[in-house]
Amino acid sequence: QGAEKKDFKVAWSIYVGWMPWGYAADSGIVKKWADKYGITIEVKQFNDYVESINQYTAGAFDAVTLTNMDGLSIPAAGGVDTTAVIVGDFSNGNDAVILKGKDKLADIKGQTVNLVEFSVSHYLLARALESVKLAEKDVKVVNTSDADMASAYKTPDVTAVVTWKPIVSTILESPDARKVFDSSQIPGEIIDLMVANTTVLKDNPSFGKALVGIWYDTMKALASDAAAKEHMAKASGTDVAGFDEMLGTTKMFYEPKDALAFVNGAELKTTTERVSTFLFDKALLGKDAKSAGAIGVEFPDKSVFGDKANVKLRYDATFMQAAADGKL
Amino acid sequence: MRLLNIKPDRTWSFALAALPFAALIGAYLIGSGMRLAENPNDKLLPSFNAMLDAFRHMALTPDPRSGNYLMWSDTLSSLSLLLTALAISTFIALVFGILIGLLPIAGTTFGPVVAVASMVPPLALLPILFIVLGLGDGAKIALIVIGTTLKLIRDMALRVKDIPSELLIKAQTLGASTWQIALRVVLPQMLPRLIDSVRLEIGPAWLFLIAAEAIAADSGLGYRIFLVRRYLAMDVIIPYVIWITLLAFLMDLGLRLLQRKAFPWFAGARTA
Amino acid sequence: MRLLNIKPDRTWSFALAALPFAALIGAYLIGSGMRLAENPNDKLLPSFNAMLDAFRHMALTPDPRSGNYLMWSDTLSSLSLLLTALAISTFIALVFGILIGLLPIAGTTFGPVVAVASMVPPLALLPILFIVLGLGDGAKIALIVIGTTLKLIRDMALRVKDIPSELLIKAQTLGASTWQIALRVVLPQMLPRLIDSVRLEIGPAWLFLIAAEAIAADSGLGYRIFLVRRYLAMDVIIPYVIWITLLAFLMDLGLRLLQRKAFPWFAGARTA
Amino acid sequence: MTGIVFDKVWKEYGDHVVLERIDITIAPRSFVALVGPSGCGKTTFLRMLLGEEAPTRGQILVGGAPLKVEPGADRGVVFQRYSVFPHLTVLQNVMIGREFEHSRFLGKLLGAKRRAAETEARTLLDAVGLAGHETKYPAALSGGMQQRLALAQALNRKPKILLLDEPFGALDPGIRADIHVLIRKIWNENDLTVVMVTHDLSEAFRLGTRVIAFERPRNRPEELERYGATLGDDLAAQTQAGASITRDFEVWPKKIASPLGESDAGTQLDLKLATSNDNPAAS
Amino acid sequence: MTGIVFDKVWKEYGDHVVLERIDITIAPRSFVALVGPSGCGKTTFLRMLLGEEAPTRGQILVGGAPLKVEPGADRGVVFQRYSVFPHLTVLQNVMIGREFEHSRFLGKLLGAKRRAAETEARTLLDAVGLAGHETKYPAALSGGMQQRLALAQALNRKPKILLLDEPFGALDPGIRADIHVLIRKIWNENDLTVVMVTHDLSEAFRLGTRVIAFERPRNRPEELERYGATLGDDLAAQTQAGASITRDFEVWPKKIASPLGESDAGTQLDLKLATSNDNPAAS
Ligand SMILES: Nc1ncnc2c1ncn2[C@@H]1O[C@H](COP(=O)(O)OP(=O)(O)OP(=O)(O)O)[C@@H](O)[C@H]1O
Ligand SMILES: Nc1ncnc2c1ncn2[C@@H]1O[C@H](COP(=O)(O)OP(=O)(O)OP(=O)(O)O)[C@@H](O)[C@H]1O
Ligand SMILES: [Mg+2]
Ligand SMILES: [Mg+2]
Repeated sequence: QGAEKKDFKVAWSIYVGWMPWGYAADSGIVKKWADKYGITIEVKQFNDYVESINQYTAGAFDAVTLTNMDGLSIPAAGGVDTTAVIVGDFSNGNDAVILKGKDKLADIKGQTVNLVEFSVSHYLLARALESVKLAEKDVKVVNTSDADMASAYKTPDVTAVVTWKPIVSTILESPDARKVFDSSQIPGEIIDLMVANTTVLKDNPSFGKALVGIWYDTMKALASDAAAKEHMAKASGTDVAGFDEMLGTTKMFYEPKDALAFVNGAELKTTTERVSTFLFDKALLGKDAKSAGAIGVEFPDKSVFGDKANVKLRYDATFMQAAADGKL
Repeated sequence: MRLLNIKPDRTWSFALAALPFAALIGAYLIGSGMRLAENPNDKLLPSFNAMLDAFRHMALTPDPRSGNYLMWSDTLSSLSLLLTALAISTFIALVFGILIGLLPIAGTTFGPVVAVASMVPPLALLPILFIVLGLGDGAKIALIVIGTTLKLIRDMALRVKDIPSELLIKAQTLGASTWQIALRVVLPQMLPRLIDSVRLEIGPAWLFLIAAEAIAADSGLGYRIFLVRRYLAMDVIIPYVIWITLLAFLMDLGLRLLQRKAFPWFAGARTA
Repeated sequence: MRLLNIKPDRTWSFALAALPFAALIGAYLIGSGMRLAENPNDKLLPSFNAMLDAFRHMALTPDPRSGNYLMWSDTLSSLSLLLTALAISTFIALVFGILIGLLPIAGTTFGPVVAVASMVPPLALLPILFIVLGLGDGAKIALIVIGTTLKLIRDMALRVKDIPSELLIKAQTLGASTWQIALRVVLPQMLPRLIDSVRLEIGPAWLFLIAAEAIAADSGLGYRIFLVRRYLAMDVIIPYVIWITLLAFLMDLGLRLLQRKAFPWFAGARTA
Repeated sequence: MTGIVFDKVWKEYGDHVVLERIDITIAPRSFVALVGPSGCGKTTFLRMLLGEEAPTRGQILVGGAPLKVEPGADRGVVFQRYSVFPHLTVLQNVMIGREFEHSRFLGKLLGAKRRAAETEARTLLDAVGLAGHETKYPAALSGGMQQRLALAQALNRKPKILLLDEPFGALDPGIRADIHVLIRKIWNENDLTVVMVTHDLSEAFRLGTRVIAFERPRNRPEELERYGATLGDDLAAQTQAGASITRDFEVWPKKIASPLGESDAGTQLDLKLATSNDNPAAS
Repeated sequence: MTGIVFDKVWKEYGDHVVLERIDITIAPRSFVALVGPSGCGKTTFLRMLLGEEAPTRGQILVGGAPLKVEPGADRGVVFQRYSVFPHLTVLQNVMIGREFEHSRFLGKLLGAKRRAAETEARTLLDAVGLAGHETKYPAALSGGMQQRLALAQALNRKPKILLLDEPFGALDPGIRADIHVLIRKIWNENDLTVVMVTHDLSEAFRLGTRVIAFERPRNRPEELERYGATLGDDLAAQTQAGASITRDFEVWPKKIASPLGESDAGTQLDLKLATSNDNPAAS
């Protein structure tokens, strides 16, 4: 590392907020922007989200799509200095707590809750429990693979799940499924990002520019081109109606200025502190972490939450700013 | 007459063989019917009609996005990975199996490490594999190869050791060198036995293929199953599973035929 | 002297056997060293110290939350599932293997369905399995049983068919009924062979156990591996994998010893 | 009575006629030795007698009644190989027949019955010269010992007919002589009809009261090929392809009730059988 | 010259002494028949001659030089079983020796060389009576045919010493007589020292120029057990436990260069060998 390079690899996984990357790769938008900067960008689809982050953390990819929380707990905690280049959206109802046959969130007390441990679902559960003055010890958490969540719900043993779309939609088709809490009640806390390796980005700013360029071109297509939307819907294994339903609970930032407003807002700092605290409680900031601030997070205004000597996650608005200013 | 002396004739054989299949289908129909009666939108045990629809959709209607027939392009992509991987495993197993089985030096050197390595659960080491091998088709092939090749090697080595020592002595008295023995005595006798071993590895190979496609892929039978699993689209999954089973069965049958045709001496020598 | 006639003596054997292991460890050390030099926090190939730390943390320090030693409670939970499942498979395989191999009627009835079913990739049908068996330990055991038992049955049936027909005839001339033949001639001859077959299924059994624990669990070796995979804690995963390998190896060894001790006649009869 | 009648028996496998019009009556208490070149159908003949194979045409009568279509306890057998159970000790191998007989469900005797069966088995083992080897497994025995064990095992069930398929083919001459004495002894002292296949003509004449020779006809397809003949009339060639009896000797002098006393081993056995209490052959 | 000398050879497996002080000189061009009871060490003797096993003490000299410690092309062998390659046709089985000799790398001959080897092999097959079976696999041959094939295969490499371990033990008498003629013929017409293990004394005397008998001593542990003796002096029992040569006959009249012409088959073979062009044995 530390040198200029020409060939970049980007990993993305199947999730409503990241489906544009698949379309961008297939439709030639990626190539268009890569050519413009004289580089090549390989866009690789992952079905397994965690594996895509692991691969990025291990250095096999230069950029990856992930949530703010996973960015902190996996690459940043793994010592990989990571910069959020694009803030694409936040979950606004995509993630939900679902109870079988019970209408109130408080009924979750004492139940076994199936979810992907240490994922945003776990965080959502923590936030949900907080809202009804419960703690995680009031429930029993069983780690359950996201791929099998839908079928797991069909078994009598499972009475409470926390998961995300499209699994949420599938589960809600069951007549006994009740959504008792969702991410729209904690807006802006589960943020979907495109992050890149900070060193790579510093040495190759054109890579960041290309990413942003690709993204907002694709956003335009998604907003206006029915074929593009159909493509994304298909690729995520559903139809346009299903995809629209998911988009409805996703706060997409179609314009750079919307994303800028969000990333420059004060809310982001509170969220970061909350997430860091959650991760610290779960010992996910590394074994040596002494406090929730063990890993420093830098914001666009260069202010830092936590350890300034150990900044590993950075929200960088300059690329989105360039897009907003038409300077790509 | 003792039960073990009763041999059903052709018609009876056929009827008896069909029985369990009929029972399975019947059980499915009843289960599916019950669930659908309760909730007509139930996705878990779809009706045969629903599966037929899904099959038609996947196999007989071109995908508007790519113009491909999805099921066929999935099949093509999976099969090419699978067959490449099996070919590689087979080759490696043949070489190392003969080395380990025939040469005491190679046996003591590689025997233990192969025995230990074949116990490692490859799925747990996926991250390392993917880093080392990248994520392309190469990694998927490698996973299948790693998952199947060690057992194949052990199998081959055992079968090489099963060759009566008389034959190896005889070859030496005919002036054969180690290399000539490997090439003209051991190798040709191993080929049909290799087919038996490979047949046993078809199942694991599919397993690893599906696991690999579940992690990173954009086509393939395992990928499709994984993709639609989030929607609990059993109407797609079940036909795909049946199709995979059929493919595996046909591969097995093909290998059996190959064995019979290519090694006419083997059937006689095996029973002797 | 021909290469195939050179037999290394004890010291040489030991040195040769150690060679590949040393090479593997060396390769790991170099790879790990290189990655750590670049990024001291690298998680993919942790140093031996880091792994030792993690091992100490998992195996020798009680978990503050539950007070358990995590590695031991994981091991206990996994092993009890695995052994229960293997016991069930073994029993089923023995019964059906003997039925299918010994009785032509049972063979024609169940042979084809077992052959086809053993080709079905069990992981793809998990959802249906869940419905029938729920999500608890039962389902995990069932997955392992389904994953291993069909192959075991086929294996057993083949080995029953391998019994020289002379022995079955002889038993009949001694007045044995089908039941007596199954009980006193076939069963005892199958037991040591069953051990061979079960040894081959230890690997797949672990695989299915890990897969099952990845689906829904709150303890177990596979659970832990998949959990910590979320933050690429290879320093935990690698000791766990080594531990699983060791367990599998010990099980294999135990079965081999059992075979030797419990069936003293077998070694002689096999070579005959 | 245990006379055996082959009534115009044919045996064919598909197109291949193995045995052709076998028409023979075997008197009770005979010791028939069956000789003939390899592949002529001797084993096939024996397998039909066993009930393992059914004749394609004709029928087999035993004691006047049609042969049971499956092997049974009235016909004992010793094959050249695989005649004893590898997983049972010598003693267990002999006892198992009795266990099958008296324990329908478990196939295993306990208590007094077991002790009785064991004594009986030990006597038999003593008679065949295997005393002292009771706890060994067959794999630890030599070929000759295995065959003696197989004989003891078969005899323990007291069959009316004893079928032997080259039982001594793999033994060395000294042991073979011993065992010849043994088999004659056994035949003499039990109400037994013996049919033995052998390759060895001298063995056949030494032991048999009657020697039957099968001949493989020259015009079998492979032979034809070899001798370069053309097949000519297909049907004729086919119907003539089976082996049939070509020679049938009565051996004189009649051997019944004249034990071979000349050899040492013979007298030794004699003594052993005579001193045993519950061996019915000795009473 | 291919004289063989066993110079005070002992063979032990762990504590078990199998052969004890074998001291014997075998003249070139002998036909030695080795007899003895089962388990006395005949096969072990042959395996040491082959170079498959090394003596525990003493040494073996062939043609004056110590024996090569591994099997080689100078010593041919025919075992009772597994003597031919099941995956090769009859013709290929015979040719393979020549292929090993002339094609170091591929082990396969092509073109003219192949045709020459094929002609040579066909002549040999003709001599052993397997003409017409060239394209069959061994599994399709009878036991006698397989052994004849094994002989042809071994002879094709023109060994100086031919080792036979009960090669005809499983054959029926007619076929055995034929093959006796054949082996005598082969021995007569080639510069060959033959060492044959057999169970059959008459075979030994018919074929051998010299018959050597091994004896299994009575005081082997299992025998001791059987005869109820106590072991007494352990060491003495142990050192005496090996078989050694007990009798050694020269067979008269000397048989060299006197082919057995009496039997039909013999003359037939004679003719075949005489009319073939490139069989060196016939020239
Ligand atoms: N199940 C079978 N199917 C087809 N052909 C068979 C079968 N069993 C035997 N034969 C054929 O029947 C013929 C006689 O075989 P059989 O075993 O009775 O000969 P045999 O006289 O016992 O020979 P040997 O002395 O070698 O034991 C052979 O040509 C054999 O190939
Ligand atoms: N590799 C071995 N390890 C230990 N003991 C052996 C080995 N090979 C042979 N023996 C023993 O040496 C003795 C002689 O065996 P060998 O095979 O030479 O006898 P044999 O005379 O050929 O008998 P047979 O006539 O049965 O073929 C036997 O007691 C046998 O158990
Ligand atoms: Mg026979
Ligand atoms: Mg021997």
